[in-house]
Amino acid sequence: MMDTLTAPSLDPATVRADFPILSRQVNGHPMVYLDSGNTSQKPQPVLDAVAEHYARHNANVSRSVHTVGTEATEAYEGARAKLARFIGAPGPDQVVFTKNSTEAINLVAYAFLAASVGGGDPRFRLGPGDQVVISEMEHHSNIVPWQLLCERTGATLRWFGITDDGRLDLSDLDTLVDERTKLVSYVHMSNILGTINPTEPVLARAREVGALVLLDCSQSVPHAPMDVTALGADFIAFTGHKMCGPTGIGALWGRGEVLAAMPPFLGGGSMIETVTMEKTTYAAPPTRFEAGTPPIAQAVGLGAAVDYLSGVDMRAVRAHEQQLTGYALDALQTVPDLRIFGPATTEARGGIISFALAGIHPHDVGQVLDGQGIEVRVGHHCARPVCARFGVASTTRASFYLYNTTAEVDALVRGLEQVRKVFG
Amino acid sequence: MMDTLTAPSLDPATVRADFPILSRQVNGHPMVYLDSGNTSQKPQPVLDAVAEHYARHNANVSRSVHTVGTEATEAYEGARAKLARFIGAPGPDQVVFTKNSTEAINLVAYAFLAASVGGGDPRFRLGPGDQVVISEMEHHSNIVPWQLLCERTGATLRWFGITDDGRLDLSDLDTLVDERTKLVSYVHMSNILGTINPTEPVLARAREVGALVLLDCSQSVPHAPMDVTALGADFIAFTGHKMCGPTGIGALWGRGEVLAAMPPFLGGGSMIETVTMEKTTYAAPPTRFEAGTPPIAQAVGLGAAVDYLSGVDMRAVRAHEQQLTGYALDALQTVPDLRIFGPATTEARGGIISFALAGIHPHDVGQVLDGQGIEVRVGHHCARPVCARFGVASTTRASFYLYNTTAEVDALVRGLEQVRKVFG
Amino acid sequence: MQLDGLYQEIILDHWKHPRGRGLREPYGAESHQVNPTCGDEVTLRVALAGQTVADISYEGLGCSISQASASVLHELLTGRPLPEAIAVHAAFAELMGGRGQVEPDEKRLGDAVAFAGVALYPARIKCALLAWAAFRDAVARAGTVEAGGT
Amino acid sequence: MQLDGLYQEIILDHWKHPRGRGLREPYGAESHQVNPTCGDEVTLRVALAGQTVADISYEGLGCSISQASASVLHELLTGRPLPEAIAVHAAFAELMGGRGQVEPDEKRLGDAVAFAGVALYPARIKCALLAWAAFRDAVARAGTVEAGGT
Ligand SMILES: Cc1ncc(COP(=O)(O)O)c(C=O)c1O
Ligand SMILES: Cc1ncc(COP(=O)(O)O)c(C=O)c1O
Repeated sequence: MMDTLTAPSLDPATVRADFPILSRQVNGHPMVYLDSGNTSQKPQPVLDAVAEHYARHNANVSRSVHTVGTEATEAYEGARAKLARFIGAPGPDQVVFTKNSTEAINLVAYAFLAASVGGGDPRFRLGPGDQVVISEMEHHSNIVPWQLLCERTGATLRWFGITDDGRLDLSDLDTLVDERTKLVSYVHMSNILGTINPTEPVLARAREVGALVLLDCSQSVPHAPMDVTALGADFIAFTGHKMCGPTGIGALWGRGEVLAAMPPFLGGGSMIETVTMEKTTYAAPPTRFEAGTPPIAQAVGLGAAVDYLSGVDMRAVRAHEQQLTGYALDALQTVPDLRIFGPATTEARGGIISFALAGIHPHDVGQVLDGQGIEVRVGHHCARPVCARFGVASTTRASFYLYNTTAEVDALVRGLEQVRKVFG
Repeated sequence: MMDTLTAPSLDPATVRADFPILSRQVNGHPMVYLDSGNTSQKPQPVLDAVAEHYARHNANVSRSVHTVGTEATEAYEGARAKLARFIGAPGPDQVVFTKNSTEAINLVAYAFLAASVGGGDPRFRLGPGDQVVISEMEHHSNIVPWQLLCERTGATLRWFGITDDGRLDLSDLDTLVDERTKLVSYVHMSNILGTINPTEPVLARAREVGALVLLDCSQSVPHAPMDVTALGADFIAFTGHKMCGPTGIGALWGRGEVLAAMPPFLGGGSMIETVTMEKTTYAAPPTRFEAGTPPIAQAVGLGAAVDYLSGVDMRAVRAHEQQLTGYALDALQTVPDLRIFGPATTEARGGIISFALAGIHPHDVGQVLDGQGIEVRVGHHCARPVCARFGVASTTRASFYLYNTTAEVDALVRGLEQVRKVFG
Repeated sequence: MQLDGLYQEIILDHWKHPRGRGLREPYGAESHQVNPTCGDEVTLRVALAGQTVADISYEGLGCSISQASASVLHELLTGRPLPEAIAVHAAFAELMGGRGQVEPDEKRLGDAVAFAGVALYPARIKCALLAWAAFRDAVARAGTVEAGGT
Repeated sequence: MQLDGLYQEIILDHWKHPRGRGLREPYGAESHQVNPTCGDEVTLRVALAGQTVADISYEGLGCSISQASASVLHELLTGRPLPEAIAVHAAFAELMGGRGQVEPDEKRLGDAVAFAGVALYPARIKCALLAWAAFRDAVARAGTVEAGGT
């Protein structure tokens, strides 16, 4: 993604001071939070922005001429503009606020369903013989919507496999993505293997056959600079709570022309142009896809989060995590009987490391680590097919963010020794 | 709904002290917030609960064995249990968290679409000849989902009319709701007329013909005691931000057996039982309908909101608003050329009053009131068919909540005199 | 009351006494615009005589700002050469979008300068622009019609 | 480490030396249970001889708690009269749901008392209950099978 040598740097100690939760104790130990791939912690400026919004400017948006309503609307739309800049979108109208990544992906899936049932833009029409291509490396949120869509339209779901070293297997790209493919939807960075996937060859092939491309950027947007214009996909989905923002908010970015071609998803207040009992006409994007009262305070909080991240500098975030990941990969290899799933080096790899300790179940690993204040995630990480691919039911996963330190990696390694003692 | 004489009471001065925003100024005047029908203000305990959650217990839910994750999960599920108690649900599993009322209604609409396209429970299967019945009094969020559903399935949308005095016209109940009717979905309390609609006759007729019933309780749950068990509907939808809770959260309550019969809506993390690339099986409700990371901190905030409201006592809230509405109906009738839309008395009527000042556009009314710090909503209030029914494009609307006072009603009346001066 | 910047005398005057109101024949193209948040609407017709705006006629429902704005639009642009009228539209749109930071071009905008204050009320900008958006749309359609399009 | 309440010696012992593991014939009914959050699974068979639990055999993937719990279940309920076994199940489920507030019935629960600490770890309760849920389900199915159902 970029050269760590020229990257700006960050001081984790300074960063940590901004996150109130990081000073808490867990089971009598200072908390070592290594679960940011699941959800990130929130810095004080985000908490302040949310509290300040409710305490000073709370009103509904886009509906009122009054002062408080205008303030709320400007705050909400201001957050959209910030987010658009953060991901390099040409304009704020290409950013649709959703409740999370999952809704963002489903929004696109339901556009396909609606166009298929109701007769919309041909790019979104699916029927028997048509194909949707995903990968074996997906989070459930980028599997289930397409399974449901294919069941409901008669289209076929196909997928890229995973290589033994945890990379996307693109060897059958040209046969998998063919003229019958309407959409390719896959993960930009794996939430279980840490793999950062290539985009150019897939995008090139998709263009060739006229398929749309969605990238699930839930794990990439929070951790590295993003420029959707340079990227060249049709959609990206991401989620606020993994990028220092509040829960309850996510986003779909879509190319303007593609969003404009999509039928509405949720029907209701605000997404309309005019309503009669007989017939409704719809607003232009992004409003068309934001029915009802949106997550207003959450958008404001997410705006503060991207301000915070930009202040730190996303290049520094990426460089810091890359260093930490390298450090952790080395350190974990000193633990006996430990197997890492996914790429063994930091190349095209983010700060997520899944592993197994031979003979000890991840639940037990996680529990004993928690006893030492170390918070890791255990389970299938909502990516069960990846576990199946590597022949396990679940893994233990440490994931890093801008506030993590090498000392915390050391604590993890020490913690794993303890695990081996208990279950030895 | 109940007898105001025996009701407990509340002291608005005490209540107001709990809402930080109520001490702000607007355009040099103390703010008079009369737009709670649009969104309510939030008391300090709700702000504190949200901030405390992020600062101490933030983690993802249902996915972690670690301490912080367990705390977050207990907080989230605890909020569900509180909400269930607040509406008299037999158990927490009947409460599905959504992002707002609009999503709650769409969730049901998409259950119908999925069952119709994919072949689900016959109660949810719609095709040509089948009917969905709504009313002319609906918020767009209870119109557009059904228009979309009917367009996509070939079913027919029909609706109850409105009488001249702003009541639901149930005179054609028996012909409108017939054997072809699969669903009746209508508003419990109108967000523009203030009308509280009867439920018994509609429920009785729906039972007779085997139709399901959804009540849009977005305006009733926040303002009066609710007991879904006594009510007898199949679904109710409501929204957190109108009941002292955060934005970004709402809920669908559904009868257990009915929810269990519904196919999934959004696909993704958490709503699954087991996932393979070929096939997914789904969790039981409510999890089945909560894909992806839910609005965790918002649920916690909503839990604090219902604690707050219960502390005040919902009977007191209802009684207070009923008194205030009576006072306001009288006071507004002293303003020359003012026409009230909706019931003229407090009988079966909530604290929402829409009106027109002859010859002066609501935008101008609202703007001049705002100049005096009085925040009312102007426009069609996302209920354009109601405006059309009464021959106007928009109205001015004052709506009350537990923190409003008769002095604020007086300010409104004085403000309207000023409006008449400017545009006289 | 701090609304003097918004409700200028000249705006209230156009609101009370709209100029050129009503839909007239003949016309080159018509546009209908709606403000989705309040339901206000305007129908506006443009009659071109060669490269000159021969008439702007309109009908609509709306607040004082949107009504006065249509009236001012009529008065200001009727009889003008089309390129000039389009330039005035551009200047007005710029003023409305300028959040009070744009110095109004009095010579070009005439009475429309009175709307400068609206730029400070984001919720009302759409009101002021409604008729102007209809004008721009109608002109575009008239062009298409003349060029033999639909 | 404050996990002594959770990882009792007796649990670790059952985990290391599972009793009665493996799927055996004949059996009356089988149940397969999955923990959706971690993917852990158990397949459990119940063989009834009249009103007696003749055998409980099982196979599964899971953590020490879920494995030990299946082993304890086997040891505790095999050979018991069915009503008694069902009562033990009920007592165990109550203990697990009791958030540490339920006094375990040692006489009824035997080695299963070692799981009392699990009730304080909400995320692990499902682990402890997995095999027990399978047992309850298999017994219900066996009943249906015997009654001539599907
Ligand atoms: C009657 C009614 N139904 C539905 C809604 C939609 O609620 P939300 O915008 O929170 O989805 C509202 C409020 O906007 C309402 O008043
Ligand atoms: C790769 C990936 N996709 C999608 C998601 C879903 O995000 P959310 O739960 O916020 O919808 C996640 C995280 O849970 C993820 O890691």
